Amino acid sequence: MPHLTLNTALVDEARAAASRIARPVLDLIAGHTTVAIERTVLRLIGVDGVDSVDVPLPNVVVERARALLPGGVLAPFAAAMLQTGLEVQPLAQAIAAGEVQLAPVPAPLPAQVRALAERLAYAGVQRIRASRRERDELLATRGNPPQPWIYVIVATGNIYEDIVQAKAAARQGADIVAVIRSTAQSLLDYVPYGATTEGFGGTYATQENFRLMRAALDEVSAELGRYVRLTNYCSGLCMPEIAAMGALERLDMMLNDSLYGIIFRDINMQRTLIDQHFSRRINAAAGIIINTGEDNYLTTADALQSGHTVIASQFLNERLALEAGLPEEQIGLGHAFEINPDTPNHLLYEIASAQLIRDLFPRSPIKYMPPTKHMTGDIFRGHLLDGFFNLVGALTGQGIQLLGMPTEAIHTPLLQDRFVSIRAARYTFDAARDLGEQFTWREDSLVAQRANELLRKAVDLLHQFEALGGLFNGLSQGLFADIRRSPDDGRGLEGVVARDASYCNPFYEMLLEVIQEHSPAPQGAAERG
Amino acid sequence: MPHLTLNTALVDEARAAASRIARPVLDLIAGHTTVAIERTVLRLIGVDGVDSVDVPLPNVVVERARALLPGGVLAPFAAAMLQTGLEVQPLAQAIAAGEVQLAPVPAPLPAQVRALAERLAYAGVQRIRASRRERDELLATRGNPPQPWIYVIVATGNIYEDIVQAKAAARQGADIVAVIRSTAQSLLDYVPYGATTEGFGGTYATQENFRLMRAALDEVSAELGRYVRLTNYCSGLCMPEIAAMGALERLDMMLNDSLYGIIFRDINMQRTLIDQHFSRRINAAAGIIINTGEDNYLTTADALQSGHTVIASQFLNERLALEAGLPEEQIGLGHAFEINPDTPNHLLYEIASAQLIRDLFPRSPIKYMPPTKHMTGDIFRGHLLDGFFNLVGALTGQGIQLLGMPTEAIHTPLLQDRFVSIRAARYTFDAARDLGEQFTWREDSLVAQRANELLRKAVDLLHQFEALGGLFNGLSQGLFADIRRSPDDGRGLEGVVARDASYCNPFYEMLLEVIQEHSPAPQGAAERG
Amino acid sequence: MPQIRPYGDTANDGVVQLSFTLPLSLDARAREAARRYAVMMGIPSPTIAHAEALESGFSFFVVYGACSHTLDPDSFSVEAIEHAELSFEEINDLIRARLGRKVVVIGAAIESDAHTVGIDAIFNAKGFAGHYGLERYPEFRAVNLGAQVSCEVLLRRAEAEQADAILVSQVVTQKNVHIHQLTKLVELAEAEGVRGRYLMVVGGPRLSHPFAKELGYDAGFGPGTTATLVASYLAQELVARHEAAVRQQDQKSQEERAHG
Amino acid sequence: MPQIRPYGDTANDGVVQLSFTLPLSLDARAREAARRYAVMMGIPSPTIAHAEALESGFSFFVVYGACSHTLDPDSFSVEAIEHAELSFEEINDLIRARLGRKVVVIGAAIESDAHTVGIDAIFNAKGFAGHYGLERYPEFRAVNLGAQVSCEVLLRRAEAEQADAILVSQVVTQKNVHIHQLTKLVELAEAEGVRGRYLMVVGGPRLSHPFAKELGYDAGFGPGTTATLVASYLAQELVARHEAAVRQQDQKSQEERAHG
Ligand code: B12
Ligand code: B12
Ligand SMILES: Cc1ncc(COP(=O)(O)O)c(C=O)c1O
Ligand SMILES: Cc1ncc(COP(=O)(O)O)c(C=O)c1O
Repeated sequence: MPHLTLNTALVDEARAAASRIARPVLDLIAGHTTVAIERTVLRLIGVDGVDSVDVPLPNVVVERARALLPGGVLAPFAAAMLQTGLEVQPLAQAIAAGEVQLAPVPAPLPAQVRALAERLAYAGVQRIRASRRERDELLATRGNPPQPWIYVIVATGNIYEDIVQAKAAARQGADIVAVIRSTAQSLLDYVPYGATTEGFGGTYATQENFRLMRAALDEVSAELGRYVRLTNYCSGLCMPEIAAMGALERLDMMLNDSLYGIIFRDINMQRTLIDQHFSRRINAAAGIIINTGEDNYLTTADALQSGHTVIASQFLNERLALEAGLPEEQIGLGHAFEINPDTPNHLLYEIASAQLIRDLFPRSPIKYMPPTKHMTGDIFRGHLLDGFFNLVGALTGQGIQLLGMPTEAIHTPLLQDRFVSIRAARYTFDAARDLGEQFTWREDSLVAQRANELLRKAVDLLHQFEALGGLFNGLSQGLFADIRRSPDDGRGLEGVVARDASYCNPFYEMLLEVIQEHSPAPQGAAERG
Repeated sequence: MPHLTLNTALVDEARAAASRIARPVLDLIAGHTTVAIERTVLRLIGVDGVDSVDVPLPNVVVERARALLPGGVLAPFAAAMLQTGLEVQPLAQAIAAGEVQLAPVPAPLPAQVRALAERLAYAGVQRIRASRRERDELLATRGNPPQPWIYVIVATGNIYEDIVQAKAAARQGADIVAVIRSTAQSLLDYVPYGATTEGFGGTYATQENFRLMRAALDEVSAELGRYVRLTNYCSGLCMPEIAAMGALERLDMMLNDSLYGIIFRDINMQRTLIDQHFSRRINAAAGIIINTGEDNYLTTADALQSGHTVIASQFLNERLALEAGLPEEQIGLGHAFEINPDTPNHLLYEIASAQLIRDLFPRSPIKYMPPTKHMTGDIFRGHLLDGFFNLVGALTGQGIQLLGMPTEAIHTPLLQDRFVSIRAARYTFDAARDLGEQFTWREDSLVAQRANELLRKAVDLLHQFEALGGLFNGLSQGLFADIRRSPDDGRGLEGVVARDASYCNPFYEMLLEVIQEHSPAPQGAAERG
Repeated sequence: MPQIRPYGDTANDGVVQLSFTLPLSLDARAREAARRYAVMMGIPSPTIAHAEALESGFSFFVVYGACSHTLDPDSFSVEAIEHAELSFEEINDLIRARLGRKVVVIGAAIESDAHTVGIDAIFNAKGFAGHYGLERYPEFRAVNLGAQVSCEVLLRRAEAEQADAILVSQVVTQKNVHIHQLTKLVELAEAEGVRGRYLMVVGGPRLSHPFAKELGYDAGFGPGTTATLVASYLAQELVARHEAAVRQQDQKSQEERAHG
Repeated sequence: MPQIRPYGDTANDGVVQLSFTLPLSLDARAREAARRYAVMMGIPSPTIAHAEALESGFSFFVVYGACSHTLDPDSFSVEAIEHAELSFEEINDLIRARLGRKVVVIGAAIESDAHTVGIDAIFNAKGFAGHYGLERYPEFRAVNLGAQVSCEVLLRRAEAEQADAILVSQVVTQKNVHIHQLTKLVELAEAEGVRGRYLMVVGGPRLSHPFAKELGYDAGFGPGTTATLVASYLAQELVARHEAAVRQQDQKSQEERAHG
């Protein structure tokens, strides 16, 4: 890899600033829970299904227990199990049917209740351990393809048609298939139930859809002798719930970034940052690689002027992810090839930021996204632009290459669009395989200067956040993507609940144990409960 | 430019070997003339047009004067002018009509005959000076585009349709337009006369077609504020004649390579090498950049195994060109991007040979040709391959980039094919403009090792030519493109004539004077007459 | 004008390029099916330039050939916006001189559409591709409501702002959602009896003037539209309608005077 | 089999991609002309995904859309070579066992065609893309005459070599030169009364088996052909014809004995 000689003092200062900015956010997280976290706890102990009007039972139970949430839903639920003798799902159904009400539990928690709560939680974590072990075995037996991984999207709206296309894409050479979510599912405060065949611009993320697609890709992985990974989105108001579903159904990769939800979906920043911490703890334990959404900053702001905002955001995402327990190898920080192609020396600027990000986060699988906003209906021009995007990806050792389609500006990909793009990416990665080992950047080169300038500006931006009083105030001033969001605005604040002293949720700690079995000293995950 | 550290001893040895191999060829050249050279002398003093059965008058006069050719046709023609009082063209017509026979001239040449011969020759050379001056003025007033020059082909077979497409190509951004010749015109021992509208896979090279196209491109150059260059082919049995026509009509670039004629058109090597020397002397004086045809070696032989044959051939072509009076700036040595794209690290191998050739011939405008034999009917794959070809051209500072077409394997280019390709090349050159200045190759890189290996093998091949006893014997053993040709085979040997002591052709020397006005010390053009 | 055909590399040679995928495994039958399909599209002797198995059950074809269909470009009328494009200065001068008040314009990406880069390109002071947006015009008061604005909210704000023109963006076209949503807005305006009060203009990557007219709008703008072009249209159309109304008014008052 | 349409991203959605250039300057009229041209080709509501001025007087369009034509892939018979592809060893064993002598094959790029890489791919011992050429088969005697061989010379050498099969390559197709030259060879063979003596096989990038049959050849091979496939066909076809001739011979001699 032709590494850049970076100003290490600046790199350290970027991480230090990110830590300082994260501090108050982590305090907020430690002191609160949310309706989504509590629904996730119920799902992890086995609550599933919907009531007579199709409302998911976790939602019904949590709504009924709103008053008890400061102490967490698990303890009252365990107490009710002991008291009624019902198992998990029957109890949930009884609560939904109004036959049983959850009651407050005395503090300190009776030993029997705590023991059952911990037994239920442990069973949930064991399901996550089993799913992770299953993936590790399949990776060993099927074969783990080398990076860069070829990542394609399917978005027909019908999970069964998605499966046809996903299998075709895998056979054509895709290493990762992402099922694009029906648009704006971020804004739903519940997760739809069952297999779905109607979606808008994508397919609903549901546990059944996860199961069907994972099974289909396992079949084709066996056929190809190569483990094909499955990606979905746990962004939005159901972040931890979808993370849990992914963990149980052995998803491999999840879009998982509160900053995206805050900026592009106007989701309340307190709600989503609290949710994110628990969702990332689940992803970490499940061995799921998260992807962050910095590419979106460049769809509205100009990539040449705002390239540094991506890097500042990546440092913040890294810090919060480490604090949640994610090892660097599972933090797929995102960026994109979105500078206006008419910029003189366009490729040098793209190379500079791609190489900088590669060098700043050496152990993370960087997710590199294709040109979108500068793509036109000219599919020949588009295919060449995607070709240079793949070349820069190969040259700078990006980990995950989300393939551009020549028809990006026209429609969601046809079968032949995907075939042409996958075949072109495989050619490019093979043709430029060791290109990065052939040379060293010159100190005085535009590439090195641009990279250091981006780093400097990123650190300045992090200092601006600090000067304005932290992450929340910075977001209120529109420091990211020129879009302003304030701490008490946006969807989902009503779902945030302050913990009281009796708050009981053993998952935080038990998930940490799974993480520690796989990576000895997770950098920052100080026990915050 | 990311120059390679080359083994300079090997580079010097390559040039020394090329000189040693050229020596006997130059001796052969100095001792002979050909029917084509003598026809060229007549054209340069003003003989043109065709007889009643459409045979060009230069052919008729030279055939009638076959017996006199050892002394050259000029002296007897001048003597006949003095004796008949006829001007040049009327005398030629009289000879054609059988009214006048050219007679032997006494030796030593009567002063009056020599004076007229020199006056006629001087007038011819003045026409070449005027055409060159006209180009220099237009370059100054219209503007000379920077390299790499974008070179496209037109090949409709009809000069008037060619003009429509050439103008469109220039407006779309082409810097050089080449009118592809009707196929196998190399094999004609006469130059067709007048404007032509029927051709096979291309348009006949005629002086009138040159004039029409040059005028059309002058119009569009004025419109665009950029001098657009015109290229044609003076390969084959009429090499010097077409060079003279190009000089007179202000063509800017000429395919001009005997080795192509010998290998791919089975033209007799003695005939074409003698012709080539005079044609290159004319091109040199006219300021015309020649292009050599090494790209053709890679259409049959495998480019990975036979890359070094291109380089050996370039050293030979350079030597012969310098000896003919061409300055390095007018020696457009050719090569191509023809390695099988399925070769792992394909781009690294292509970069290695392109950078090596750039560094070996720093002052020559290297002509880089696109992928052809590995192109398929998949126009998307083809367009991407051409994109990487243009990127390597920009990275390694090639001078002339002959644009590939996505439809290379299907048909001669459509208007939209050319538009898509020109626009893509302009984007790539701008996007990678200073890419070559950003880094230095590592000594231990595959690129540097491959380049030095190619150089070593090229020198070995030149030594093989010497070991076999020179250029002719080497060609007989098929050292180039695995095709065997022997010295007395092939078309056109019967047109070779040994000079006698009285040989008179003042053009050799007078053209040298024009050359010296423009580049003080042309390296090798020791006066050989 | 004579009948024309596509231009390959000579006038009227009719050459077109085509690519498609057939749900057939690649074999002689699939190649013949591809050839016949191109013939049905009007290419009597197509060249199957490329055929490749996509994977089990699908094959991808690239086809070239001379299409026999011909077309007289003058045989149909084209709905085009008549107003010429004026400069930034000319637009403001025209409004000052012949309208005498600011033009009020309100815009949004309506209903489910969250794509704002398009409408912003028309509205933002910063503008797009070197053309200032409507907010930058001194003689315009431009109100940009942004993304996912319901038809109801848009009409309410148009009334509140006493807008002269409503500018609407639609980018997503899946399942013809743009047609449903654009139709919904026009029908709502008609139902509330306010259609005539506004110039209603629509734009987006899949929009054109003829298509906008079909949907009941006054004008439509497609890809590559500049804010200057939109401002030119709005200024000249509003001035024309204003002067027509004034003429009508004068005529009416003359008739009233005439019939005392 | 049911009627099929091209597969875009769902079964039978009919989506195709099209690009062409119209001899019209880019304006609303040219866009409408492009739209109507696509409609004439069978795409009722085409999407003009891209329109760009090529330069004065020409505009380039990229179009996507659902094509309404449908096709039943079983509604037509396809001339296909019946013989299966055998391995290098199987081919030689078959000839040894059931022909008992070497197969003599002569090949060339005929008349004006100088492209030899194709015919060499079939003949050269080195072969092409991992498949040995006919020269490498012990049970074949393969004579490759190379480029620009006249029909007359080819037939003369075929007779001199007592060839079983004549293999011809044609690559250049401009002005249908390949059709004229391939027809000339077959007609010459018929005129000299030797057509029946040889298997006549043709190949090249624009060739196919149905097309070769139309031209009067026994078999045709298109792009991507391997020497193994050609050797398999030649061996099995010659063995079949040989054994048919032998059967006919026995039958005849039986009849003669019967009528003795
Ligand atoms: C940026 C972008 C996004 C951003 C939008 C951010 C934002 N604030 O705008 C985000 C990430 C949010 C996004 C989301 C989605 N997107 Co999106 N997105 C794009 C992208 C990359 C660029 C669009 C763009 O900005 N173009 C640049 C502008 C300047 O061009 P324009 O819109 O055509 O506008 C010009 C003209 O049309 C005209 N104009 C436009 N509007 C108006 C209005 C008036 C009044 C006038 C006069 C003129 C005018 O003038 C403008 C300047 O010339 C395109 C792909 C592409 N390259 O086009 C996909 C694309 C539009 N998106 C698409 C899809 C499917 C989606 C999602 C459904 C994906 C999903 N499953 O979640 C969601 C839907 C969100 C929603 N609810 O609408 C598809 C649409 C396919 C189709 N034909 O329906 C596209 C084509 C990508 C693809 N190939 O899949 N997207
Ligand atoms: C190499 C080449 C040349 C070389 C040929 C050298 C040589 N000794 O062969 C040279 C430089 C001499 C050349 C010259 C010309 N060429 Co050329 N050439 C090509 C090129 C780049 C590759 C062709 C090739 O080798 N393909 C690889 C082989 C393996 O594929 P193939 O020929 O299809 O053969 C396979 C099958 O078809 C089959 N097959 C082929 N023959 C046979 C025979 C039998 C019996 C069987 C069973 C099977 C079989 O099996 C083979 C293996 O699978 C093509 C472009 C392209 N990428 O195709 C242009 C191309 C073929 N040439 C073209 C042209 C126009 C010319 C010239 C007229 C250019 C000019 N104006 O001078 C001249 C004509 C020379 C002449 N008189 O024929 C055009 C033809 C356009 C057309 N449709 O008519 C092409 C397509 C390029 C273009 N886009 O313009 N050319
Ligand atoms: C991090 C992240 N989450 C979620 C999404 C999209 O999800 P939704 O459309 O439901 O907001 C995106 C982008 O498409 C993303 O980048
Ligand atoms: C140097 C050179 N001369 C001439 C030609 C072609 O001319 P002809 O087909 O008349 O031999 C070529 C290649 O096309 C060439 O490379």
